[in-house]
Amino acid sequence: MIELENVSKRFDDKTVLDSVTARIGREEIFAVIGPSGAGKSTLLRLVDLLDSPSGGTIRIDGTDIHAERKRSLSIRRMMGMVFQKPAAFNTTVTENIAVGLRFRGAGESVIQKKVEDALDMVGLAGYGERRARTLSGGEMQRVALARAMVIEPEILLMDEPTVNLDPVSVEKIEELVLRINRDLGTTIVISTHDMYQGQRLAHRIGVLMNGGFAQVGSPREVFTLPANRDVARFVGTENVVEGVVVADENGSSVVDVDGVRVRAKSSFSQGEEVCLCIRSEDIRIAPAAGARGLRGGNILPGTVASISPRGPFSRVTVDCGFALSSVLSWKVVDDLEIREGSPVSASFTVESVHVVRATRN
Amino acid sequence: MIELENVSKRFDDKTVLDSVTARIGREEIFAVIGPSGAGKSTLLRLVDLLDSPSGGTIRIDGTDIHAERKRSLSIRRMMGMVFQKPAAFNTTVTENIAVGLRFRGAGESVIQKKVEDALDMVGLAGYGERRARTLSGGEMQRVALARAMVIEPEILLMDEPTVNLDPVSVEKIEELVLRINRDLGTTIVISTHDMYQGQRLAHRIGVLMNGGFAQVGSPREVFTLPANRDVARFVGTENVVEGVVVADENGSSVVDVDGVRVRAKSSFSQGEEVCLCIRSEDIRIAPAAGARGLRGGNILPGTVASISPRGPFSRVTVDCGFALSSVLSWKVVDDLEIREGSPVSASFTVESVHVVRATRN
Amino acid sequence: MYEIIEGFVEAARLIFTLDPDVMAIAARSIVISLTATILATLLAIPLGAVINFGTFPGRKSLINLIQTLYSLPTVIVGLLIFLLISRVGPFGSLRLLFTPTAMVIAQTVLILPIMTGLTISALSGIDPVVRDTLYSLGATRLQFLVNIMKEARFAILATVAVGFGRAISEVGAAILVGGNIAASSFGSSTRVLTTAISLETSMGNIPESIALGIILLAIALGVNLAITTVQHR
Amino acid sequence: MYEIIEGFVEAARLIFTLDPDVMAIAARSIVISLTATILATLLAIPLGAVINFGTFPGRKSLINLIQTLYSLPTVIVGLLIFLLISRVGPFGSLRLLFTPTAMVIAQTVLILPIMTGLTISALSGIDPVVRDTLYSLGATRLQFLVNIMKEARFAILATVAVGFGRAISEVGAAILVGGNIAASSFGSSTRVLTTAISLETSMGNIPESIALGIILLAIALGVNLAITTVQHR
Amino acid sequence: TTSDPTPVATEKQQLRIATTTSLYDTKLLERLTPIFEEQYDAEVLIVSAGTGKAIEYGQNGDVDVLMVHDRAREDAFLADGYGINRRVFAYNYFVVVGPESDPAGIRGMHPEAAFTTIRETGMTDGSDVVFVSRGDASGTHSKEKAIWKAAGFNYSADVQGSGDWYQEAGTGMGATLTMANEKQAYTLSDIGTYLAYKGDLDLVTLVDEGDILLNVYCAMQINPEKYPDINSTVAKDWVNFMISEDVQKEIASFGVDQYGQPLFYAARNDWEKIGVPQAEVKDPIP
Ligand SMILES: Nc1ncnc2c1ncn2[C@@H]1O[C@H](COP(=O)(O)OP(=O)(O)OP(=O)(O)O)[C@@H](O)[C@H]1O
Ligand SMILES: Nc1ncnc2c1ncn2[C@@H]1O[C@H](COP(=O)(O)OP(=O)(O)OP(=O)(O)O)[C@@H](O)[C@H]1O
Ligand SMILES: [Mg+2]
Ligand SMILES: [Mg+2]
Repeated sequence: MIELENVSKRFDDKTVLDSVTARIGREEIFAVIGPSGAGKSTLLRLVDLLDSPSGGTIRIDGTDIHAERKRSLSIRRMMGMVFQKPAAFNTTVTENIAVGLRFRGAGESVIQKKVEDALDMVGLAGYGERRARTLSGGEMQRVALARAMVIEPEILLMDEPTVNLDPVSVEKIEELVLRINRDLGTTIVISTHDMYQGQRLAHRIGVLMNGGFAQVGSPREVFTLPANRDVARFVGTENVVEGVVVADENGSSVVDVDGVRVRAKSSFSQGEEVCLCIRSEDIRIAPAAGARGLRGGNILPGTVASISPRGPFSRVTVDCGFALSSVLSWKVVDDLEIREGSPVSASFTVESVHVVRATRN
Repeated sequence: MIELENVSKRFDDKTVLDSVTARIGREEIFAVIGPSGAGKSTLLRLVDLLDSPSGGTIRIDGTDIHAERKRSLSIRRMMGMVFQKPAAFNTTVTENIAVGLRFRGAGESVIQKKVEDALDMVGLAGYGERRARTLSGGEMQRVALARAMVIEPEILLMDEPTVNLDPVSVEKIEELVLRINRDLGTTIVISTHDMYQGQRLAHRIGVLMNGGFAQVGSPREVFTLPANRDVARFVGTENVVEGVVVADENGSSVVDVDGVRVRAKSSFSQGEEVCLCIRSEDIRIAPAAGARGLRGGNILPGTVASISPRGPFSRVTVDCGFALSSVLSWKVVDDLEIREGSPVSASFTVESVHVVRATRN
Repeated sequence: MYEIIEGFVEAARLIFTLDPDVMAIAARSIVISLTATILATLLAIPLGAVINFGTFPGRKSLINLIQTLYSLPTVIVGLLIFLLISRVGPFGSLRLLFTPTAMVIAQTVLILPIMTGLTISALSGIDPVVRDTLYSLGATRLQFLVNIMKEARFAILATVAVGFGRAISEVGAAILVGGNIAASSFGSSTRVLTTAISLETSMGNIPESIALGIILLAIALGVNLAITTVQHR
Repeated sequence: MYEIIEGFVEAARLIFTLDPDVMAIAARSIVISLTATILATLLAIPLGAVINFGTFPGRKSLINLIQTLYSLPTVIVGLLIFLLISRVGPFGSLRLLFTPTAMVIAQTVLILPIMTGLTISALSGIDPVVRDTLYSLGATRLQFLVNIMKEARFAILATVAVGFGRAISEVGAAILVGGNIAASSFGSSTRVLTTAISLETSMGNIPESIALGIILLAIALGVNLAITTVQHR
Repeated sequence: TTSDPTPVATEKQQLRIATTTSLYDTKLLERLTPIFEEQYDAEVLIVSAGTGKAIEYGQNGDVDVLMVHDRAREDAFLADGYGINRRVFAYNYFVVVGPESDPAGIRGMHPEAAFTTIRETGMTDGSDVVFVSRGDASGTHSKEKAIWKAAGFNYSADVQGSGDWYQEAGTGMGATLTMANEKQAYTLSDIGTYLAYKGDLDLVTLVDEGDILLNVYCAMQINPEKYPDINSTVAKDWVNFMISEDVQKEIASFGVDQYGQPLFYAARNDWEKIGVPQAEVKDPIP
């Protein structure tokens, strides 16, 4: 179990981590997501003893790892780390992967076997004799993964381990990570800016922002109930709008957004400034005429402001006093025959509006 | 205009590019997508004169750039490149970005202004005096972007320029790229493994695989009409199944897939081995009972094999003789009350089945 | 052992009394060795860059040759220069023998191989992406050189330190082409710290030798502090 | 100039006739300088690693000091060692003066600063992520050192080349503590190539000097070829 | 041969001799040592150094025998108790050499007069008369200073630093001769080194007569009372060997085959001529 207690890290005048507290359970997969520069790498480096915190303590199984200088080797040997910009040792791919095993005094035949298995697992079978310095970005990243995994650490720290990989390879690596966690019980801390990856892999996600965890929770919690406006934006809630509660009664309220009334489930009371988070998938677009009643839901008339591609979908933004985006498959967009300027109505349930306090920072 | 004619590149015994031919228009945004190790970086490096092709010619505006040794400086100065693993010069962020301008003899005040604007554009305002070596992965990537953009090249080559960035930053950078292309008419060649990025940005996408472009076309073409099975897999068509045409008549055919009959629009004739590509978004899942008739469509009964999260959606895999995956929003999954083992029916139109020749390689 | 302490005392005395002979010798050492170092640097840097970044047949052999010349004894360098500039040599008419100019030439030749070799080493340590980035930003040859030097400045200045160290500490070439002359005018004299140390040593004057050695190191310290200041800029 | 050609002829003659005196002198040079280089390497590498990777007060000053010692004249090194091992010195009872052992010691001391300094330079050029990766893979101190050396092998071996070059080409210390003795037994003699060159030069035998210089360079070439072979492995 | 750099332990006695460079460079000792080694079953280790350095080796007890040619400093050395049993084994004469053209016109003068003339012409404006001095406190340099003194000059005031005509080479005899040759200057040289270099030089002997040019070589033991474990027996053997009849003959003929004239005169019978007690040339150490 990894415990972070009030961990801080300053570089010169810049405070990157400011009293971060968290607990990562044994055999858990924990994803750290957060914007560029939030301190994800810094955090992993502190856990891996590559840097010392400016304050606070990090405990693994109860041991303050930065205090135990004598045991630091055995503590380091519990962990494996995949770096964000992996470095290649100037030798063959096989030797690159074998290093950790050699440090632990493994025999030559064991090494051969393990390295080959690892290469196979990351999809680089046959690359063993290549000089690591000549690998492509994604190939090297996979070598770095194999290098950290082959030592079968108790704790695996991975700093954005799949950024240079194509989706097919990513899937392969993700399966591998899940398998390692399941079969070997490895605790895994992964930093990623790909929220969906966090979701696919992690038992819990921590959103690192402004020096600390803005939210820690299950993927679903983080996605559907973001703790604040920044988290909402960050996890891809397209529609985050500000408003003021103008009426409230037992658990539901009416919020005024730029003059438009939106009904939502919430316990905020009249006069409070709030943010409404509405996922674009929850918004239905219908031709202006044919909007059917949603029991107690929101139906907002408006005109299509823009249609832009988004993977196999289209993102349709409707101006209904404020901008609301929805995601429709291309086919639906074609079927509805909507284009910029079309009059439509946007509807969504009271439950799909997640209300958080408006914070300015 | 960039023309590649039979461009090959071998490293020792390994042929990475094998007679690649392509043409990239003036003011076009062209995305090169492809699996890790396909040769994307190699291709960009050849265009940027950082490496020489083993065969073939690369022409820019008609000039064979690798033959014109004397004009190589002015050719290089037409282009800007963002490297996959950007290197920081060991100085301040400002100086890093200013280098290209200094090379071109820009005045101090111009440099100051342009660098500040660039920093602002990539979201790093105020980072000017930081030492570039201490930047986080994503910060450095943005500096590299600013460094290449600030010289306002005619051709901008970007090798996976946003891999280390979070979605919010990615959006910002993508907007910037689009703006540069629109406002300055910059020709942009971007390599990416994120197909959606290709789609969001590119006028045309080239899918680089097995030493050459397997397909070049508009994003929509590549996504909906992948040229072959590998491309289909690669662009994220979840359902790619093999079968044999058992009946054909004027443009539509019936394909036998593991004993299940699937109707599709295609011009293949009886007996031909084919691959069916069906995007998961095109598959509707309904409770076994309530499947309504699709005029001439496919309705396949089956049972739910697995449900796994996929962003704000769930991916539902149905076993209907062969596996078919569909993507539903969480809400729909809840509404349909389906879980593993539930009997359901999967339905999709004839048009949504894209048929390609089965190739084994 | 007692001589070492005596040496320090003597060094202090010479420095604080600004002993004119010693000051002249020290000044001559600085001028000659710094000039040689600067000349060698100006030659070694482009040479090292061409060899490191170039691709030409025999490149590896050339590097080997350069490394071999690290072992060139100062006396041999002195001899060769001597043969070239002595009255009967091909450049005899220039009358360079036993002049400070001759010493500068000899020291430049002496340190050129090591400076070139270490420059190659320094440049080969640079991340190839840095090189590619400079190219792709449209550097001319000169701009490339200047910027790559900036990147490698730590190692390049370490090279300069090595070159200067070797120049100011060598004695074999200095004595052969300079002659260790103590004349009454500054310009006709060729006595530098090392040749003076040799002389004192041969006369058995150990404290004086050590004192001169200390003065030499003090000069080297000053030069190195200057180098370090640039290195960390 | 004619002497240079004569030198080549003489060198060829000495080598092809396997002149026993010259062979013994060359062998002694190799043994002494290689031993000194190996000793200095064994000291310089851990020292350089500690200084480069360590964080302790005075680190920068220490590096400055080391760089300054590049300028240590060989005569001064010779003198200091002489004072230590002369009969009246603190280690006089070991009777090391005028022995090859003393020459090894002097050369080791002479090249230690430059080898340490260049080791620091070599190590500081290593990508910090390489260092972090080794740590994070669970390297012990020794494993770390071995692997970081492997990474820096090009620069480290260049350092060894510099050290060897300086050792085999120096003469001041060799003559002071060795004495340039040509005794009848191999082990009692302390004449090496450089001291022999000095002697020949002082006697005006220029072709012989040059011949010995060529032999010295041939040895250096051999050693450097060996180094290069390891470097590119 | 062995590749062990540490000295191999031999049963042979080792004799360490410090000698001045000018004597060593004549290779006389190279001729004599094998004979000695044969006779006494000892190994001779010879270190050549500047006179000052050689004397220092003696003072430190780093050698067993000292061989120099600087009477005044030898006397001091003996008086201080570092040396004992001095024996003179050879002598010859210094020579004043200079360019064939002899711009100062000293050919055939007495040494003192020649020096005075060189100084005077050298100090007149526009002259190209130069005198190169060893300037290294060697035996030769001591002799030069003695000549200046005998000519009535105060060395440091009237000679050193009196103008660019007087240049101190600060190096060995050979280098000094080379420099004098290069500058077409005058210098004082021992005859041995001059003869060895003569082939490469345009310099000729201009002054070679005068008692003051006498150059006397001696050998002495280092005092075993100062350094009890010193090798005094073999040291004694060496000194006796040097004044033995056979060796004296050898000395008297040394160099004839190469230079057409001997480099040294045997001291054995000329003790009066060179002004030393007879015992110092004839009596073996008991
Ligand atoms: N040595 C340093 N000196 C000053 N600032 C630093 C230093 N190292 C890191 N930083 C800053 O600390 C912040 C956090 O860096 P970190 O690498 O942990 O970010 P990150 O969350 O991993 O970002 P990314 O997603 O871009 O990799 C960044 O703003 C970075 O610039
Ligand atoms: N110098 C080299 N020697 C041998 N093989 C090389 C060399 N450089 C690149 N390669 C190989 O060429 C192939 C293409 O490399 P490239 O870097 O172009 O791939 P990429 O498409 O950019 O991959 P990624 O998405 O992983 O960055 C890779 O398999 C790589 O290992
Ligand atoms: Mg990071
Ligand atoms: Mg790439």
